[in-house]
Amino acid sequence: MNLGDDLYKEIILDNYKAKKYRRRMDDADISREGANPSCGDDIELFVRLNGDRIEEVTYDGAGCSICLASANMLCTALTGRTLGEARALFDQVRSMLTDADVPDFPEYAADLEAMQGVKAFPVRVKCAMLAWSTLKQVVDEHSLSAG
Amino acid sequence: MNLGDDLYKEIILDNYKAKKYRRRMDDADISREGANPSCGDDIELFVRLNGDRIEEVTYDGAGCSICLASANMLCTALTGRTLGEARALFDQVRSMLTDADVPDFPEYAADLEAMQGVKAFPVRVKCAMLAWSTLKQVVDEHSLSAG
Amino acid sequence: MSPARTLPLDVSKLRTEFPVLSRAMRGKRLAYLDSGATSLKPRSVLEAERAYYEQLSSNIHRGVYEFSERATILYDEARTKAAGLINAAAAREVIFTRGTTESINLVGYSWGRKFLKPGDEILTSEFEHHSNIVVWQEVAKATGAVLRFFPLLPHAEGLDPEQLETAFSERTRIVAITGMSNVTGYKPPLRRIAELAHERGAVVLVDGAQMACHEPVDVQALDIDFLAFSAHKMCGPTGIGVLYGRESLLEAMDPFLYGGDMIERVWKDRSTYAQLPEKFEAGTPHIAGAIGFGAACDFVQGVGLEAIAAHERELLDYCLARTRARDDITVYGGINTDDRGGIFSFNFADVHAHDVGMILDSHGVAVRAGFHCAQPLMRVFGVAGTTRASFYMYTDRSDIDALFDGLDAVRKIFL
Amino acid sequence: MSPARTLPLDVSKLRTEFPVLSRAMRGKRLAYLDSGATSLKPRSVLEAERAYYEQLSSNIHRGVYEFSERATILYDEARTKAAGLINAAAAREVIFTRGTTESINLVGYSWGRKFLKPGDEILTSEFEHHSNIVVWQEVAKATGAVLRFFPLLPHAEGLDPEQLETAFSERTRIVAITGMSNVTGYKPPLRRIAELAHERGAVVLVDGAQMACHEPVDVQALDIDFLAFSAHKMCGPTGIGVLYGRESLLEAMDPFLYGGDMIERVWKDRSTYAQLPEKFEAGTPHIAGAIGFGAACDFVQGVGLEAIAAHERELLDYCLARTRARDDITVYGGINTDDRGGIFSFNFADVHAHDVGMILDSHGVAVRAGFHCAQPLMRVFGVAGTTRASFYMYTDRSDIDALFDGLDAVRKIFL
Ligand SMILES: Cc1ncc(COP(=O)(O)O)c(C=O)c1O
Ligand SMILES: Cc1ncc(COP(=O)(O)O)c(C=O)c1O
Repeated sequence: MNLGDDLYKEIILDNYKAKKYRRRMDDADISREGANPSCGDDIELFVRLNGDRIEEVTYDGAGCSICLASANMLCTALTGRTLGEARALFDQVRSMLTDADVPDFPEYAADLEAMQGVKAFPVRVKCAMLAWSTLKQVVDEHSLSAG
Repeated sequence: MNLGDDLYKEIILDNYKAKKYRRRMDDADISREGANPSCGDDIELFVRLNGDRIEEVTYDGAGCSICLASANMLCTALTGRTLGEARALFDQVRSMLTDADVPDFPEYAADLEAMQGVKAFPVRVKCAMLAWSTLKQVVDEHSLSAG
Repeated sequence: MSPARTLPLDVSKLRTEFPVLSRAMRGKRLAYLDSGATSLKPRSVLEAERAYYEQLSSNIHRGVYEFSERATILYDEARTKAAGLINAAAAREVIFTRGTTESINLVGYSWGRKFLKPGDEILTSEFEHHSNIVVWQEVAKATGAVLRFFPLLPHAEGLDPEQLETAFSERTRIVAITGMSNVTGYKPPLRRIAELAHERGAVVLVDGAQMACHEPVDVQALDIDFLAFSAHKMCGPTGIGVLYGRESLLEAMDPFLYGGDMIERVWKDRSTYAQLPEKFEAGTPHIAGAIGFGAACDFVQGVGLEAIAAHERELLDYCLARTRARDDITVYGGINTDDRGGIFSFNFADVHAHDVGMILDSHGVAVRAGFHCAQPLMRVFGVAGTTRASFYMYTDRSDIDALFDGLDAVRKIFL
Repeated sequence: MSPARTLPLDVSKLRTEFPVLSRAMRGKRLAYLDSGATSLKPRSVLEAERAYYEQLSSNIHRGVYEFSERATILYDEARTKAAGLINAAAAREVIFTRGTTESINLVGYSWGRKFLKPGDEILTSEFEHHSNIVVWQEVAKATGAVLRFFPLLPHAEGLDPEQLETAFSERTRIVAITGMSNVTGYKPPLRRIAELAHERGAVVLVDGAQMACHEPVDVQALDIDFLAFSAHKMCGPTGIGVLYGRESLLEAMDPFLYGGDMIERVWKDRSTYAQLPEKFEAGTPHIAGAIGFGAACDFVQGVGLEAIAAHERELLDYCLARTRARDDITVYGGINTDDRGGIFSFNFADVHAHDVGMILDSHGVAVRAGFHCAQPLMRVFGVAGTTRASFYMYTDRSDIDALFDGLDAVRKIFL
């Protein structure tokens, strides 16, 4: 095992292979595409809301394992959470992937720590961030239109 | 004295300072401009013919000492010569400035040997050639229209 | 595929000329399989650039002092070498640019926008690198010309030879075609395309980015009108490349970039322009790059272009042979390597190319993963991307073996 | 002019950083007085380029392996350094080009041809280098816009400050002006010009070829919209330069060169384009050049731009002082050096500049002789050319002394 192989930890591979949240949602309140044109990752996020709360969130699309695993972790963590919690988690993920420190994730999002190895591979940070950046846009837009 | 200073031999400087042939000619049969736009040399050659013979040839314009000395040598050598002789002399000057050997100039053109040092300075070869290339065009054109 | 035959190149000796090859990547022997993106540089090219900077460091043109004169001579010699490399009829048909992309854009601006009329056709292919397709989309938009595509064989193994001729119409004015696909190494029949084009009065631009210095190229024998290529893909420095153009066409075109060195006379309100090649070389050129490029021409010709082509084909055959026994690798491009250069594109099961590339990286194997600036071809293949291994004179079998060992690691992790 | 004051630069130490300065020319100590054409290169810049070629040698963008990633990081860092050098608000406002000439052409094609309408005015000056005048002649031809010129002071000592404002009209859309004349070193009042332009909704493009890295430049403080400059004139490699552009303007412009890396998505018939700065950087860039340029930014900032400017002014004052006693030298440019950089242009009696240059050459003195890509300014002076000595941080008084000794030789031969 070495640096690269090491990145592909069980947790990442499990999340990549899990298809639980990988599906389109017909009754989504908001859906949004996100893409990294330079590497071909291309996903769509579907969100159903109940007031301020994310009732359900799913994704579909194509991407590398890092990208899809990250999307799956997002759905796992945020189902049932508030938009405020989503925003806070976005900040934590971003700081993990760009700053020095690994944040103290809430328990429901503990799996995300497995992503910290991505930081060592700058070109892959975009892959890990894609679902999260897309979610951030959804949240920002919703707050704007709602508020 | 060194290589560069050395180029500025008496003969070149004398020809440069000589104004004998440096004037426009009102009754020229042919006149033609020649220029090295990249270095600013800009001359005009005036030729009066009598049949196949150059009755008079003069030049005017601006240029460096090499360019103007060369033009003056041209006029000195070719006054009274035939177009055939002019063409032959052009070939000799060109080969002196671009090939290895110094040609055997006819006696009326012996001064031209002083130009051989120019070969060591590729950017100046164009200066030395300007009057000659212009003359060549005059001769070629005349043969065409006459022939 | 081909029987083991003695390689005509002394690859292990050649490898010592390339400083990078003595380095480890991720703690492993470097298997550099990304020459299609950019080639490694031999010492002689780096020395030539360095000598210019350390011994002359002067600008060219109009310098009246020794160092400037000598730099000018070296720059001019580089042009002559480039002309010799592709057998151009004259050095003034060689224009120095930043690279293939700028070369093609130059033709787009100075020939395309000047000469194309509404309804005229630009004939190209889905094999093209974005440089040779997006330029023409924009020229079409600006002029009203129309983009047409050569029909392909199934699985995009090549242009369909049966439909080569019918792809032309009486409105075809230019064929913009790759000399070698950067995805599959496929080499279109350039000579035949030029024939068909010229019969109809159309001109032919060849994107030679992958072809130049991987095989002998003779623009006069091919009878093509424009050839674009980049020094950095053929042992030369970054930031320099060539547009070869037939003299009569270059003469007829407008200048592209305006400024110093491409003018003859400048007044406040108008200017006249210089002769070829200066007409197309405005501003201080990449002097060191041109000089390094000249050294690269010497280097590849010293190695021998026939030998390089044969060597790369040997490696491709070896790759394909190693692939044949397995069902986890999908290969793109035909298995007949007569019309292919040294590029091996594949997907590994359903693992994303980035994951493949990244695991290979951790094993010291440098490949490219993605759409290779060829999205239209990816759509033909129906994939988001591929993993690409591409070869050059210094590539050896251990590099290929490292690739396949790395793929075993991918299998272990993902399957 | 100015009293002898202690030079803030340790020039003799600095000189050891430049390999060329240890060489002889024509058997004489080299007095390199042609930095206006191109600067000499310090070791650190050559090392940075060499390290890229010898240790990475990989293409950037989308590389999934270590060497490509590291090359990408170095390339991006170079952009950040360039942005820091001129205090750009964001690194994406820095576009890498081949040099000043390409930078100005980019604005001509992508801003000029898109936004200028018949009757719109382009305001420029007779101080411009051909790059900043011929581009605009062609843009005017293509769009129907009109070229206007700032009125000059007598003897072209500068723009006439009294007529600065009246040179503008309500149709002025762009001012294309040099930051420093490459003939006389004259520095127009950029801050004031930008103010006048912006009051009228016009944009300001500054040709910074001679200004960048000869003095501190702050695009935000100057409030200019575009700045073009070349690495090779500021200790950097050949083949690379910058177009700085205000983000909102770059966003509004069309792309210039089309191809790989500047696209977002490509279909057969259309494409979408990438964000800044990639939008304007099609094709493989001059990677080694950008990295060397980054090292040059570090180097000049380490030396100190204020100190460089003061040093050059000191040298110019010294030149002018040595000239004042003589009647055989005609100097171009004002004798007040407040608004002049380190360039000394002159004619020696009626001796042609080429003859002067060539005799200086034989004395080891490298100068430029001719029209300096500024024919319109030569017409103002009424001369075919001048001899130009231009300075940089490594120029010292012995260089100037060698120049004047050389002029004595000219006198001996010609007068
Ligand atoms: C004032 C000025 N503008 C533009 C240029 C052109 O720069 P480059 O030749 O690097 O494109 C130069 C250099 O010759 C210059 O001095
Ligand atoms: C076939 C082909 N065409 C064009 C290009 C563009 O070359 P460059 O990036 O050197 O301009 C490339 C290289 O990426 C290529 O492979």
